[in-house]
Amino acid sequence: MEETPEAPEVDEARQAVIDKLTEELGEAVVGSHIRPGDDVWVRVTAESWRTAGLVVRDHLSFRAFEYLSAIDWLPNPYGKNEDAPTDPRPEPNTDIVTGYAGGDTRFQVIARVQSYTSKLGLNLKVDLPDDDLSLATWLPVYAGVNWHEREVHEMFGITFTGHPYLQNLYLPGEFEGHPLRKDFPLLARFVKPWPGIVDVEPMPASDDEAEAETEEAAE
Amino acid sequence: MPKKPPKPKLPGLLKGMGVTFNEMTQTIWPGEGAKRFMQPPSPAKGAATVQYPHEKETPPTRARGVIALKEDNCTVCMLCARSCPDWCIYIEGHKEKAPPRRPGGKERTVSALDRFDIDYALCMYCGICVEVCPFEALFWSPEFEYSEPRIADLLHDKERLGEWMETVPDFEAYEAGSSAKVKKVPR
Amino acid sequence: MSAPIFGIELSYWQETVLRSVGILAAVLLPAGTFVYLFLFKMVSFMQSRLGPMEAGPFGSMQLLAEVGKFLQKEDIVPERADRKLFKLAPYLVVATVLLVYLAVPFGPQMTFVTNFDGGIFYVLAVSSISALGVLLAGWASANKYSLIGGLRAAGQLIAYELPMVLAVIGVVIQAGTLNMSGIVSAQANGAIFGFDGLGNPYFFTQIIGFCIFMIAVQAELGQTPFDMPIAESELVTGYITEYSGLRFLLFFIGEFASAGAFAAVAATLFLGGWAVPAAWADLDSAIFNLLGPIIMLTKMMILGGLIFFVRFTFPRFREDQLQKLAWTVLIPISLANILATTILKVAF
Amino acid sequence: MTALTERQQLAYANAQAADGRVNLEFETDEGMTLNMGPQHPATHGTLRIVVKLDGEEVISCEPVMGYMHRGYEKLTEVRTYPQVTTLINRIDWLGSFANEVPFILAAEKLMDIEAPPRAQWIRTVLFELSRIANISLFVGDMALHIGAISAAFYAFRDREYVLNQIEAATGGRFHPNFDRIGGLKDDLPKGWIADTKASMEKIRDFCDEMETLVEGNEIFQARTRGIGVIPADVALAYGMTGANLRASGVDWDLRRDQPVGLAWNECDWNVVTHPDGDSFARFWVRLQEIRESTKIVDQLLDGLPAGPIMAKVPRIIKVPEGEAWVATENPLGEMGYYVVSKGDLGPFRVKIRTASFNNVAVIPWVTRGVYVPDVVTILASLYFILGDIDR
Repeated sequence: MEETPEAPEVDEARQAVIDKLTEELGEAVVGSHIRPGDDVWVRVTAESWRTAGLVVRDHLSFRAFEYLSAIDWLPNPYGKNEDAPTDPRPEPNTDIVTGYAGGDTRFQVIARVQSYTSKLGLNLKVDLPDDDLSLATWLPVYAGVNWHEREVHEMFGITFTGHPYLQNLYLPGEFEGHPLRKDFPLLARFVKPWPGIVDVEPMPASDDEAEAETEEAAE
Repeated sequence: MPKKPPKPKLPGLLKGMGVTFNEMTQTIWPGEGAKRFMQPPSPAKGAATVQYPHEKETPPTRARGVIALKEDNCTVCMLCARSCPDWCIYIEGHKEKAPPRRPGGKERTVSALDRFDIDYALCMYCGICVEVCPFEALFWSPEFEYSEPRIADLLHDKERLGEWMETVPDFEAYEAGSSAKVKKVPR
Repeated sequence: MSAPIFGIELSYWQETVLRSVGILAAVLLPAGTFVYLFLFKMVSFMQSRLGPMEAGPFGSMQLLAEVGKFLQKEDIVPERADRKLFKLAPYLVVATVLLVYLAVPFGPQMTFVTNFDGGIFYVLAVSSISALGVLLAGWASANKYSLIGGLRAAGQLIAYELPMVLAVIGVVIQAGTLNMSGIVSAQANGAIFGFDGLGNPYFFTQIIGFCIFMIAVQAELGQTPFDMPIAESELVTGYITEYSGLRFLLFFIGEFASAGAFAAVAATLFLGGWAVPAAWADLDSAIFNLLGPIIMLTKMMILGGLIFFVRFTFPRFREDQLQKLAWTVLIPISLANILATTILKVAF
Repeated sequence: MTALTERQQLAYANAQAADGRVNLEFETDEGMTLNMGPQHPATHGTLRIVVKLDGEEVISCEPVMGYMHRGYEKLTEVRTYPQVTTLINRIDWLGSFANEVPFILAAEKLMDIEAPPRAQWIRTVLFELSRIANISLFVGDMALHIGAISAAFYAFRDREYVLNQIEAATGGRFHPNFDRIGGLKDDLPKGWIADTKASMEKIRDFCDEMETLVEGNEIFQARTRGIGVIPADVALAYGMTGANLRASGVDWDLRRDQPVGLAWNECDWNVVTHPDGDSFARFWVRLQEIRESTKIVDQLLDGLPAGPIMAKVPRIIKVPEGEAWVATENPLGEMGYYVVSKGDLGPFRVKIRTASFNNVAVIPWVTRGVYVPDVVTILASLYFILGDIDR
């Protein structure tokens, strides 16, 4: 959802970053958001991901690399496994609602870079359509991105074209599935019933009296 | 700009030996100045370590050693079991009649505890349950010597948690300038 | 040497039994006191803790407890290890220590073997066999860390043989004899520029030789700052990684017994061995057969204290720095020391 | 066939898979592959470095992680905000209060809540105390890796005083769990300030002692000067932060350059840098940083404002929708949390940016052609913690 900064005061330093980016990348910049005096988000298209990195590093002095990760916007279909096993499973909603700087696909790669001269941070986002989850690697741009991309590859299944050694970073070799996807079940919570389910059994008195009791106890 | 480390006059190696030698004499004859050498050597006082089974170090009053349960404050609201991240509190209760508060008043139905177990093998001592309990039934006590040979015995039941109640220290007074008021432990 | 000691006539085999028991006591007792005093107590006080306090009064029985623990530990020989060499290595190391003690005099008649002339030459020759044992252990335990530890040990022990030998030559020139007892009596009767109240312990005149010898001893023992072969933080425990149970105990004894042996040799060469300066007492009286070992033990304690003091204070050298120190610094200085000693020897 | 239960076979197969995946013996004809394996004294925890050696020189090395992966980012999806706070102070368990602060600040930024000044000052004091506890262990640990055994004992001994202070205030030595959205769980007990000042005195003596025992030692300098030099631009490209970056000459400290809502700008202290970028510089910068931290703690404790400890915050916290990034200068480097919330009890997605993950990524670059003992020196000087890397 496009949230225009309602505060009249426009954060000119961050606005300048966005203008420079749109001027360099043309219409590849598809969305942006500023929280005044705090942070700035810019969303670019997937094809321009590598050029955006080079522009950001060389022209906008964001020389320090912070991190590269991904967000899966699908709401958690299993809930918190904190529902009593007896009552019916809540029907999971599957509408994708993305965060700042818009975007409509389920998977979004986010990277953050920092400039030590202008003391600004910049979040770069890119949408990845579900059918082809691939993105150009940032290895020539920032050398530190190597492990981040390997982690995103094994956790979300996003392949980075051009990455020389896209092996699993944390998970053993034959691990199937991508754990950080929202539809990957957290098995620890399936195995054990939730101790928080209230099972205070009602009074053993006669039925009508019991109904009266329970209403009275309920309010 | 960074200052270069000062060139050690005496070669660093000897000054290093001086440090360890000084530590050794400090342990054997603790204290200040030359007169400490007059006293008899007492390494037990000089050493920083505590000989555990013989001497014991008292943990600070706020130390989170074990959770104590005051049973009659508990109204089986299950808030602690629900907010425990490790799912290690197991509660079962039932409803029963309780005498009316005022004479001639109506009988009240109160939920009473059947089972209140905390599995200390799973517990990570985060303290959310003590904090979230609205009826002041759970308290921290700095006791720590309850290790068991069998891991199953770490499941403390209601009586065991009740026993910890008397080891719960009173809350400390606060530092000057704090506007929080000191809570009281219901004995 | 079947001269009657204390007037008892002993047959030959009784004497050898007595001598071998004496050697074991002379090796194990100082090693035990070294371990207790320095490894358990001194280092603990240096690190503001008390060290072992449970076994025996003030932890004195701790060493027995350790020996008992090691003996009942399972004795594992790695599957792909070279079994015979793996089993042989610890005995080699301990044997060298026993052999070194043969030649060290502890009193006028208290030498374990005939008072033969090539005393110090024999000691230096025998002490280099332990390098072989260490290399054997490193190679035979089929473990990459042990292999690296063993090779480092080989390089280090041989590199530091040379400065040790050269330092000893300085002493031999000044004493004029290779015979250890001769060196002791030379130090006891000598005089520094006419003042013979203190005799002439070569500690004063051969101060450079003494320093080089102690550095070389530190390296021979594989103690920090030269403990590359057993570098805990890199090679887990170097060549003794795969050893456990009795064999590890033998290495442990070997390490501390050789510390005792080298301390004894250094005491004999530089601090006047078992004798006090001649001016103080008549050295040939039989009482010194009893006093000698006690004086020798105190001097060994002083030098042992120095060795372990250095061990618990300094970080460790890197492999090439260690070799560079030996070849480019210690050996030239010891050669210069020999030159100076000869010139002074001829002049006076 | 023993009656292995089906679950045991599964576990055995999985263990084989874990080892099979990583048993990458480099098919090399000349070099030897050495596993400075998951269980090794030089790696702070379970980091495995597969080193290809030619004699004692390292040809190339590949750090392998994952032996301690607890899946924090997946766990935060099913937990409420107070439960996540208890979770994340187990990432960098040495400086653990410092882990909670950025997450709580991010949640406060989303809720537009400002903690009362007294809470901010006490947060900064506890932040610096956990930094001192963390880095003083580093000083002893680096000396231990280079061989000086006694220095490590002094570090552990003097660190105890600081941990006792943290436990007296928060209740937990390593996992305080003391930070809440909107303030702190409780106020300081009586007499705490005086004891903390005394422990700061002890820490300063510890720093002087370490300066003479370790830093002045010629052998230590010979082992660390010029070893593992990381120039500034490589450090920036790999995203290294904290003392490793300042040791390469980059004058960047989040406490001064990106004030977050804590009380660092209330007191004067200076950022320490060193131009060389070698292992000695990293040691030297961290030793000076301990002194700076003690200065900060003393000044803050002198001027501690009176007032409430907790802002007006509803009992059940629902953070409004939005995304926020807050990073603070943790003992190991810059630690940041990117919190995405959809307005319900727990966060929707939390990206945990830890300092050691980037600091360790530089190891393959920096250990080319060094000796095996230098690999240990460089590892010790980079000072990472496995909880940070594996999350």
